[in-house]
Amino acid sequence: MTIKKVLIANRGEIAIRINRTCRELGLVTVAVFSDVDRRALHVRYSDEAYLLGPAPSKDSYLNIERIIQISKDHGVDAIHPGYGFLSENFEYAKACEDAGIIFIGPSSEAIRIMGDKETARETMIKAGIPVVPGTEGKSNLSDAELITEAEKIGFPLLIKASAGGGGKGMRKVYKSSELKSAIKLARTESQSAFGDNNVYLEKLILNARHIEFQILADQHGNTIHLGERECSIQRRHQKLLEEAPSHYLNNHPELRQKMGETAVRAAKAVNYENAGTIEFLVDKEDNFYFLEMNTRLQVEHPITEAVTGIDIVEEQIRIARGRQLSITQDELQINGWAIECRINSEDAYNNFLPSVGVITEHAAPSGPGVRIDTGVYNSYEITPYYDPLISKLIVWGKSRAQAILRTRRALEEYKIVGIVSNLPFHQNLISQTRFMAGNYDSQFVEERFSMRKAEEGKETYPEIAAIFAALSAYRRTELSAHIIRRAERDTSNWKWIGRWERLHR
Amino acid sequence: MTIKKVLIANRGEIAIRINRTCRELGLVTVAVFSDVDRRALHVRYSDEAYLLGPAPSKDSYLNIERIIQISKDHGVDAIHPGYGFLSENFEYAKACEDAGIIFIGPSSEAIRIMGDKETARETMIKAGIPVVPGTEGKSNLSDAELITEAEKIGFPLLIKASAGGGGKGMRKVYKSSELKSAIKLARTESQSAFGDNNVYLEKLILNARHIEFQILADQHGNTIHLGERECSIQRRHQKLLEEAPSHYLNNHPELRQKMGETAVRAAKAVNYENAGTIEFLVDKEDNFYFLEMNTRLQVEHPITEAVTGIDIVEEQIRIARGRQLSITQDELQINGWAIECRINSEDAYNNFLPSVGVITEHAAPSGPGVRIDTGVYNSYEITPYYDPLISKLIVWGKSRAQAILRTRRALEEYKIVGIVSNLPFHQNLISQTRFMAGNYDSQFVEERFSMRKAEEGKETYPEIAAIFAALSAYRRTELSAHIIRRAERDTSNWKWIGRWERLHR
Amino acid sequence: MKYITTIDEQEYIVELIEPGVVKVNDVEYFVDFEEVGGQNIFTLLINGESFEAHISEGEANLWKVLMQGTLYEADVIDEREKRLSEAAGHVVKGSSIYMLRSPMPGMVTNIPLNVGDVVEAEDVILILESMKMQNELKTPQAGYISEIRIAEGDNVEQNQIMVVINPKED
Amino acid sequence: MKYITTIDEQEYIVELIEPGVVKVNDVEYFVDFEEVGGQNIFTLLINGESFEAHISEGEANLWKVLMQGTLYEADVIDEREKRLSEAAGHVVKGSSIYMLRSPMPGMVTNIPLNVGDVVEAEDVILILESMKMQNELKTPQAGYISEIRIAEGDNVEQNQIMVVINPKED
Repeated sequence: MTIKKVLIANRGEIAIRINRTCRELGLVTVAVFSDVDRRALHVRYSDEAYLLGPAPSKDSYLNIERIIQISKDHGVDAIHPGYGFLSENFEYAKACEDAGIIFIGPSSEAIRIMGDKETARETMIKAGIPVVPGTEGKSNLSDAELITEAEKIGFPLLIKASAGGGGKGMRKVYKSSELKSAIKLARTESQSAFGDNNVYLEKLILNARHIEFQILADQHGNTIHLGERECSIQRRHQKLLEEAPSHYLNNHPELRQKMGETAVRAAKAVNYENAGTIEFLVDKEDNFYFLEMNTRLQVEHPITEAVTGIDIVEEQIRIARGRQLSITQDELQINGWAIECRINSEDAYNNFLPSVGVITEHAAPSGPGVRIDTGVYNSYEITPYYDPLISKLIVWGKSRAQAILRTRRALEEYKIVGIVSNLPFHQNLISQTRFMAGNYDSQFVEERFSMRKAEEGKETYPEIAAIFAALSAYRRTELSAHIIRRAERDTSNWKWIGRWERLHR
Repeated sequence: MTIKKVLIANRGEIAIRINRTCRELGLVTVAVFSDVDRRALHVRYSDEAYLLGPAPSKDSYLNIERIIQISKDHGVDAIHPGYGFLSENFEYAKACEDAGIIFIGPSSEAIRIMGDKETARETMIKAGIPVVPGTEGKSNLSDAELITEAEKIGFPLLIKASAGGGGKGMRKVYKSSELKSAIKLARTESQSAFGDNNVYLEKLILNARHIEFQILADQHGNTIHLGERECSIQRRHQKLLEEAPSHYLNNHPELRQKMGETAVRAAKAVNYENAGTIEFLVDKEDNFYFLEMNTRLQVEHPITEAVTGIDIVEEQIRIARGRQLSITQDELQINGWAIECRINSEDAYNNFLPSVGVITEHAAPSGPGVRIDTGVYNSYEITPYYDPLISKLIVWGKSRAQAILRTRRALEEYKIVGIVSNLPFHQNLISQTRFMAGNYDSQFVEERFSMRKAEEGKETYPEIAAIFAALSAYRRTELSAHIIRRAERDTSNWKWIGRWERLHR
Repeated sequence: MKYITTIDEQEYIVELIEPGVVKVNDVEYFVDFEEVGGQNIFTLLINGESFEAHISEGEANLWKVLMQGTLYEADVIDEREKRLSEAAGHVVKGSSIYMLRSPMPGMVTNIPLNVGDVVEAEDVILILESMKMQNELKTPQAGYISEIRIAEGDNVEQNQIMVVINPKED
Repeated sequence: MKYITTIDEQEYIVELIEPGVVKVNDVEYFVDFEEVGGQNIFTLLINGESFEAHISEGEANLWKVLMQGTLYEADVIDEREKRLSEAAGHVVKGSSIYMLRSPMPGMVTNIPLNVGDVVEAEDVILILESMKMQNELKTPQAGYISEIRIAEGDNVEQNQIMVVINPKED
């Protein structure tokens, strides 16, 4: 099929990520944007750009009709949905199909099946793929029904949004007294994130690892995986750091083999086409369970790109064009190790509360093995309308040790000024003995990690900090004195404020 | 040998490049800096930093005594010289050896032989390696002797600094009438760059390609090459863009094989140890000639890192520690393609004149396959004291085509404000048909390329530029009017200056 | 000039002797302190050791020093201020009124408590929806709710005072 | 407001009709023009097409527009200015005095010419050493050397006038 002009129905780092590959392929790129995104990089990097509407997602990036209309009006051949927003909305994929526009992703039918987490679980059970025990076979449960089911499943358990993804609308419940308010919270969050307040229950598997497989499937029946990603570093089901490959599976190659085959089988069970991800939980006894399938490009796809050399967005477009995958399963080679840190505008010292404001300085690291995917720049404003992801730091090393040390080095260099970021979280995490040993599961961040504890272990420099603070206090006094007494005194009262500054005055 | 603390005797991007690997290896890093470099990244990224002296190189980065003294005073085990400055000064390497400090590079003897370009040529001739015909066997020639020799060699010819490197002190001469003044210029430049005004002559081989091989050699007799780099894109013998591998050698695998073996033989002829580069000229008949050996890390080493996955600085430190190389010649695999663009503060529209000033905005590209090595940041000042290299854009792709398209994409995204850069040169070059076809030699930039000609071929948008210019002129008028009439009028006379700006007022 | 700097309850007396020389708890150091690019990033060489920090000024003499991934909260007062505050008598810690402000614009989706309710430190006071997340806002100190200035469903601005917590009456 | 914009000797009449609408040589376009981050980088949407440029103001109504790796030098005057300049009579091109200024700080290492020497466009006037390079400075116009204000070995500041070239007397 001919694809010459692609509309990227997204914003932020992922819109830019997709835009980059499109431009490298010589495609004409079309951006869409909300009022507050007029100056965003995805608008500026595109050949064309059209306004969707006001800032709130429901008025802009979730407006199916408007996006389809723009596509029709401007001769768009294909739409790339990115992740989040409409990417896993089967009605949207259907609307594209109906309008004769190629949807760069799976069929609306595959999205529908996998997008409704309950239907997905049933489909997997039929295909003989293990799932986490829960409320399978029962849909649209009321609060009362959920409470009854919960007692059967037992605690701890998880409430999950049927339309879910990305940890939104998800809540852990440890005892039945917490259940009711947790259901309410999960429903509210799900409604706001996906426009659907259906939830279901799953047994909470403790000390599990979250490991996922990247799938690619073309229209010619070729379905392969590109190896796994270890995503157990999470907080409230939000991934914070991912690695490829998984340290655990490196020591359990038969398990990796089996999980990879199962992932491919799961994708085939829904006649999956394009890129997708099968998420598994692995328990302490090496049992693994299908968790869900993300029927879209994943936030953490770059670490797979780093260890395989494959541009996953390029493959998505190949597939959408009806071509064969560029590699076969046998040709797949995993080369080295990659780590992604999600840099969020969140205050790790204050309950990970989001931070909004203008980024006055974004000094990103670079050098060997370092990739940054971001939509921010100096003077960029983080607004409360969209998710708090500032950038993704993706680091490659020839071994896991090198990747970790390189990540540590890169984090040291990274400076973000104007808003509060979670860089200190990553800096503390990366130096934890358990992390370095690869000895962690998906409870690690919530249960075994705290900023204070992490900092207790490491070498600190309170004396140096005291000097910094005292000199800053002195400087502020001098600066104000200087403004007040500018006429009376020369610049010599700046004597503490830097030799170089004086030289260049 | 024990290396725990490394002094990096350099500045700018290469000091940071070396610093990064040292930190990844857990080494304590020591920076040295001149007066104007107090706030430079190499100072800020290091564990320790000591002042060398005033800005001019001779008072700071070329001060051997001071660097050795700092090393002794602060327990430095090893010195990494980087490139330029003292890196190819055998007396400096000797001073390190005498002080019991490990010099991360070859022996002072190897530097001496290869550093004096005339001695190097003689040594190669003895080892049976072809060199470009010239004034071999004759040193310290006077102007008169050079003029006599020139007539024997014939025109065109090249005047080269005996102590040379990096194109400094080099002049092409096409007819005998130009010879005298060219010798004078070359001597002056060589004196200023290397503190030595000796020059020699070489036949100028027209339409030659400049292809070099990266050498690694350990203390255990293992000498290997990491493949070649194609460096024919030059202007006045200054490399501007390099590729690895060479498109030409890709089509001539036997020639590559032979050149690689010769390069290893050349390094062995001087008992070479550590990283180095053998530069060759390849003429139209596939004859190749030894040009010189650079006995240090090369500016363009990252493209070799990109296609081999090897960290060359890490190998240098391994070698200096007395360990074996991490790979053998047989294990070497070249994976994909890499291109480096040297981004200089030079005005491509005005005879490549250097530009000095403060970089007010450095918005570097990133994303898949893109690496930036730089020492600049927002508010960094480019001074006239050091070379005009702002940054190196290093791009990897799985094929040459992908690498080129990705480079083009990255250059589009790159913004440097405050000084004039040669980004437009690279943008024009990368889109030239001859470049894309790999059909170029070392005369290409000077003889077949001009900014005007390059821009004639491509799609331009003068009408859009006219709108930009007219709106800017209007904006300037409105801004000044706004300042004058602030009291009288509201912000509505800003109506042209951006909806978003108004919304956020 | 002498500064009394307190970090994690440890006191550091930082004395500025002359340009380039400071004394910390009576040990002398050579320092070179420079700002970089007007962005509150500072570089400090201290006896040759190189440190970089991002420094922001909080309220009431509090300086936040973010260095090598660790946040130091430093209370800095100069000698004169210290004498003045000592003369005025100490403020008893933990006995002040706490105002829960909105850390960002958002919508209040849940207020599980009522005026008069007693709360412990780290209790959840309300849920604020922003950036597509349900954020639990907690109180750092114990006390009782004396005022609730917003209602469920309200949109709030950044820094808007939402709930007031008074110290427990002993 | 109407601007006469000349690029490469081609004239474009850019008329600002109302916010969001311009006419170029009588064709109407919808435009959305915004500055990014106060750094003279501008984004322009024109009938939906997206362009970005770095714009700097030169002397005498000259605007340099750097867009997609191409530099456009645009001479922009508004109608009123144009009428005034026409009334004052045209200046004959190429007949002005050229001042060779130093593009950067450096040291003059060679002046191959003398006062009175006739030069052609693109002739090398002097050699300036800076950034470790011998830079050849050329004249963009023909004429004769009327003044040399520096000597070999002199250090010069950025923008310092070094040599003056007068037009040839016909």
